[in-house]
Amino acid sequence: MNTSQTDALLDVRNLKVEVTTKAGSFFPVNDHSFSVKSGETLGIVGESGSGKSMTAMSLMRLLPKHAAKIRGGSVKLDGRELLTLSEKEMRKVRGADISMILQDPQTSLNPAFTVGDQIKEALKLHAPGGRKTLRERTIDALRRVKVAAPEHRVNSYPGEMSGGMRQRVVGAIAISCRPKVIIADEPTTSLDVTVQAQYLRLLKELQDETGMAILFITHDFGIVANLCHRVIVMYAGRIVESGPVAKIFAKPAHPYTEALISAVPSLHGQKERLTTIPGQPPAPTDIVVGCPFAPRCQYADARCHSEAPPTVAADQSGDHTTSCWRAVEA
Amino acid sequence: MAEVQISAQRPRRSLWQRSRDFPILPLAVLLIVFIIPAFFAHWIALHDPYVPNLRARLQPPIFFGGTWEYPLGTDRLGRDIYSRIVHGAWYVLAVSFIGILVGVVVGTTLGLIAGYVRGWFDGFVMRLVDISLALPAMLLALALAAAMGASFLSVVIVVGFALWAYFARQVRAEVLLLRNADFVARSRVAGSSHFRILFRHILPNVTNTIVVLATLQVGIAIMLDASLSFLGIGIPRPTPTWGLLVSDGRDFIATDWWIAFFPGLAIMLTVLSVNMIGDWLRDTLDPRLRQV
Amino acid sequence: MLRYLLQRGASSLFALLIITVIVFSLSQLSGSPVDALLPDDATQEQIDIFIREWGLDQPLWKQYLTFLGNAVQGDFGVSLKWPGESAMGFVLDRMPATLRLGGLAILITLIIALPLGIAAAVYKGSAIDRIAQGFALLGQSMPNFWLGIVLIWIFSVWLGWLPTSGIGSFAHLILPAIAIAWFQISALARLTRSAMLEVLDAEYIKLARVKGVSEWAVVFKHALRNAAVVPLTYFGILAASILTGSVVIESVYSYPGMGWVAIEAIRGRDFPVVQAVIIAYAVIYMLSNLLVDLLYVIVNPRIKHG
Amino acid sequence: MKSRIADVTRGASKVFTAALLAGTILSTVNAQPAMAQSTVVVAVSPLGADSNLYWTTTGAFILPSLQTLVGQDPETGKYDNSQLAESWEHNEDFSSWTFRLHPEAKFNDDWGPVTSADVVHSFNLHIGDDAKLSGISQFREISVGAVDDHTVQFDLPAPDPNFLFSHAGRGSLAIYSKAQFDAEGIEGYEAAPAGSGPFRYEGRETGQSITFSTIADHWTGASPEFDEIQFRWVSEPSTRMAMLSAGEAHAVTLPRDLQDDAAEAGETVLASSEGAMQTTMLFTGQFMNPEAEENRDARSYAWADVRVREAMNRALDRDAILEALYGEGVRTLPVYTMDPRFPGYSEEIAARFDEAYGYDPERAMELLEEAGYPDNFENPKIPLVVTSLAGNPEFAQMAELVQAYFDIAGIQTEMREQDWATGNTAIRGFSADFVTPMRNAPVRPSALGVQIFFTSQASPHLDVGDPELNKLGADLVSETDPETRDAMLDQMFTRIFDSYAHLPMATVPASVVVNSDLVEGWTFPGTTSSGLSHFELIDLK
Repeated sequence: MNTSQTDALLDVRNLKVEVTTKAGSFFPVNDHSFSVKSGETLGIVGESGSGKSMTAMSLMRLLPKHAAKIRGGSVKLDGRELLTLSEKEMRKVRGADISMILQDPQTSLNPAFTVGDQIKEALKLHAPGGRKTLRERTIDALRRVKVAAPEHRVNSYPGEMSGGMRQRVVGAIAISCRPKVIIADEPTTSLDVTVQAQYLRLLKELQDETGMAILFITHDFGIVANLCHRVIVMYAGRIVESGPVAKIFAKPAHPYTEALISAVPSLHGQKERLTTIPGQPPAPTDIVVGCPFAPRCQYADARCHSEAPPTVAADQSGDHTTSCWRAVEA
Repeated sequence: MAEVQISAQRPRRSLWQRSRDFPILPLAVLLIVFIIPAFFAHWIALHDPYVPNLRARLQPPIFFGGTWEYPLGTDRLGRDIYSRIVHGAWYVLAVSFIGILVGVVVGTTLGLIAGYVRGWFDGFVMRLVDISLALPAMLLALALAAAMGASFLSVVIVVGFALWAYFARQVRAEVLLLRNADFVARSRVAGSSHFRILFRHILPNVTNTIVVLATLQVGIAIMLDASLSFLGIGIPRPTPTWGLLVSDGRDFIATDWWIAFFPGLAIMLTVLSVNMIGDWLRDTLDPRLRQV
Repeated sequence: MLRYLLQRGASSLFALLIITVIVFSLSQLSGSPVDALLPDDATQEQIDIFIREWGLDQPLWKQYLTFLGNAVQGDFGVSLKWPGESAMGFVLDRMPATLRLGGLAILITLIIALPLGIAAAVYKGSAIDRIAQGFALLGQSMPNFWLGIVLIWIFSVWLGWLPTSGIGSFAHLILPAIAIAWFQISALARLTRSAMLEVLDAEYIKLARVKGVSEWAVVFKHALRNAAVVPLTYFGILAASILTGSVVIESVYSYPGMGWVAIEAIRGRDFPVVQAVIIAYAVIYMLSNLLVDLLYVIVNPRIKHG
Repeated sequence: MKSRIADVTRGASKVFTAALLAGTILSTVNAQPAMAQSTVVVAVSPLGADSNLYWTTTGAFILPSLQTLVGQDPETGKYDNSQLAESWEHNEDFSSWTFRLHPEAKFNDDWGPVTSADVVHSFNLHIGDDAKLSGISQFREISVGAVDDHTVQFDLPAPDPNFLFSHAGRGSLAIYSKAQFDAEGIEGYEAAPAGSGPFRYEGRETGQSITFSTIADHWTGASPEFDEIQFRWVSEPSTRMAMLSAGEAHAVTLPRDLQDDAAEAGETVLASSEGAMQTTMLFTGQFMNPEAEENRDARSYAWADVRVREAMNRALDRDAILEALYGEGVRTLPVYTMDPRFPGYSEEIAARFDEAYGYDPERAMELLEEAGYPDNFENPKIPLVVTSLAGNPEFAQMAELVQAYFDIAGIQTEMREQDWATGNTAIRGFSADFVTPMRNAPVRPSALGVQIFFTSQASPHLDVGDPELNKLGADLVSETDPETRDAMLDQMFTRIFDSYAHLPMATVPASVVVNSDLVEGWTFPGTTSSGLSHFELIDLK
């Protein structure tokens, strides 16, 4: 990852997060570097437990207080270092500059408040205004995520809405303050396919409209293909491959990426039985010698088991990297 | 929730991992203070718990001027506090066990049926629950003691009465969730009788709840027993239930403190350990019950 | 919502009716007032007069109907033990004392237990959490009369700060209120902690943080609002157990409230007062539960649509 | 709409908190003013004196504002004229008693002098239907007349040599003011009865306390050195002890062991100059009735056999038991209701006590074997009543100790924990089948006591069923010759003694513990129901 991009909106360098549990400590985010430009969508792909969500939360600096700590690296937003901000300053960044859409629309809205209140809360914090303007902007935010009759919906409780509608509200909260970056953490997993498609279209439209950058976290390469410009693939806390979507689909450099891509459902959207990767990822606390994917890799050889592969360019352009011995050899 | 949430799909913890949190110390304390004395009182007591020794009245405990003859001191009739505590354990165990059993059987049966058949019976049972919660157990105990005389039985009834409603409520709530579950529907389709569905299919699914709830009630039962003894309507003398020992020594808290202190300590350690084990059971078996 | 409350009210009334039956039969079971109220060497003549005067020679069902008819009008008859006092009037006279004590106990419970439970949840695993849990466990394992007496010795005799017993000034309320609250604090703190933990784990808390909401607002606005349902539901039980607890504690502190009346009346076989006091207890309990239902609807607007 | 709900929530929780706070603060406003410096506080277990109408109580506590006719000497307990009667006389057969009132006696609060009319008026109130006084039934047959303004005559249906007892320690007649009644009616008494005692009734908190102020120039010349005296009803002994230690109470009653602790802590234990009560364990049921009563067959219980009764008595180490219960120096009681202060006392019986009742477990076991115990008995188990009675906190321990000694001798027992009233119900219903602690307080004249506790005369439910005792009891009622009465009582006591008709325990003085920093001394005879009297003699430091 030596392709330092000067025009990057969000630039993450060598980010390291350590988690301590009773069973021991480990690094779910291990030396991550990536960046994203305005108007760009970066997909972060990996199985559960690969450290995707942890990466997202560390960007927001919302890691579990006692158990997880950022152990190094830098996160720059528009050239401003986030990791050294005070908690108070960071609060001003959250919701205003970087926003996030959480996984589960069923539970990510507070059942005790109306949706209007929950949108307004963010507005109030980051762009204060009179009662009336706040209300207008709240309704406007709802309108932008295509909620019908937003004037009435502001008074609804989450419990009175459908899952898709709620996820739109979550989206409305995220975009309400017009952030530069939105992190979407598997926002569509729990929605059915049609709603999912609508939602993704909506995100794209919003991006076109505002020019925000999106970090799209998913385990589904199908979505990545539709939505993202670039993608990084994570496995066991490490970035194993990164590059433009087209290149990676055309020629995955890492066997894990290859396996993930072959798991994408057919273009018709039918969920056929996917190729599954045999075996399990290592437990987070396991001490891994060599390539962490080696035990499941059909190409693995002795070196893969004994020595960790370096990150290398996968082609001449330099925007496609991977960490695999096979790429090194090539 | 000891570990950090790493991702939405938290890896299931193995039984071994869970058992590592097992509260060993509370279990050890419980064994030493409660279980072993309850079953082996005759072997480990130093004196007859009932026989006064009027020449050894109000002996202080060892290290406070007493002797090893009476390690925890003696009461005002010269009976060995240690031996009385040890012998009392059995009665405390019996009262809380049988009392809770009464509560469990009554509460679970009513809760099961109420949640399953719904309708008027459900309403009726829930009214009974209301009533039972609205009648202070202590008053009932007083009236009951006046009516039938205080006895082991009356104490057990009071404990059962005080607790059944909690079981009924909790079990009913769970049955309401379960009765529409797939496996219930399947067995209904398969032609199982209601009785069979209730007791073969639903009951096993609420067992965890009952076990956890029951464990957490042990403390309440022991406390209730103590309060009844305080009011003079507990298990009759000279049975040395801990409640009676504490209650008997209460006049001497400022002077001959050991009479009430050691039985009180026994109660405290027992309730403490049972509660800690109960918490662990709850977290392990049935995290939904956090709120009981 | 109104319908819901009416429905709850109606079922409470039904429960009250059943309670009158229970109370009536129990007081019948508990023996004759003759023996408690007449001297040991009373003559048959004295006894006969007494029985006739109090209608104890009527058939039971008749006694019950008479009782119920009068009870509906708030008339529970005249106290046998406290001459010249109407039974309900006597209980109502004592009620403010108990409500004052119970109110203070509830206040102490809330003031200590809620922050403690919240702090323990927010700083889970920290020293505060461990102290709170230790306190909770301790509180639940100490007989309250024992605690009551220990408090008297520490604060009244040795430190001389507060009166030992009786009623009168605010100072008289402090020790008994603490003794009653102790157990409740531990129960409520425990409940609050687990309810808060559950809620703090929720996605919407994460969302609030993501929005840039301050930690204070996250805890007290977003989390507490949702977690409050649990302690609130417990409030009904809390009220009942504080009343129950007061029976023992009022006796320790010789505090003449309803608990004291209850014990004295039952010991004295003062049927009218026993009936009045138990009904009064039940009514307080049911009213506090209605209040809980009401608060519940307010705190948790979802139920309105449920 | 949302914000409205939020407002309501906030509003509701504010109102709620405010209500709680307000209630709490209001209670401070209610606070009583600080007590005057010279208020004497006496804390005792509740005596059931919750009425100003003395005759509607059981007579456990006579308000110190009221007086009776006959007083008692604080040192000796002898009848004296310290109360309303200056002198008295009776006719030859004790059936007519005349009392002369102190001419200078007057009611407090300017209700005028105490006259015969007040006595007659009070008497009529006391025998009303609402009267619950202990021993009042005998009064119903009496006719009272005023001879002159200061002389009243009581005509009795049967001779009663012990009539003074009713007017002294028993306190069957408290004198109320007729003038007050005429002016204010019974409500006046209920609010504040005027009396002629050295104290004025100030008020009560039901179940809590009664307060009296002292009278400045009392007609008896009594002048207490304090302004007020307050009696507090506190049921927990440890709370009373705490009150004493904290200086909140001048004098408290305490169980024996706590008295020791208090003494160790430097407080002073004051005992009444005379025995205040006798205690025993009584067998119930007409166990000495040779033909089984149709009510129940008492003889199916083990104590129907005199050998078993003797064994039970022999099994008890009274010295040890009484020391544990009452402390050193308490007198063992040869026969319950027999007392050296009253006629009928037998030195001879007292002298035989050790020989006949002395601790001898071997003899007890022999006797049991002789009686074929337990095999020959339908119900070999002896139910022992464990109970608590205000003023007798030791009863529970008594039962436990008796149980322990019975156990050593091989007598089977069963403990019955029940409240006093429950025991009474069974006794009154003739269904009692237990051995129960009993007390005789105040110590009645023997002739009265023996009738109540052993014969069918006064309270048939306590009758032991012995034809001989009942015959003697019936004869005693009409006998007036003091010597013949003495002889009859002697016979009765001998009969009771020789047939081991009960388990006699002790004669016990009443005792109070006083805060030695506050109280110098207090002499009282221990002749009233509560054991307490002569409050004007409380001597402060």
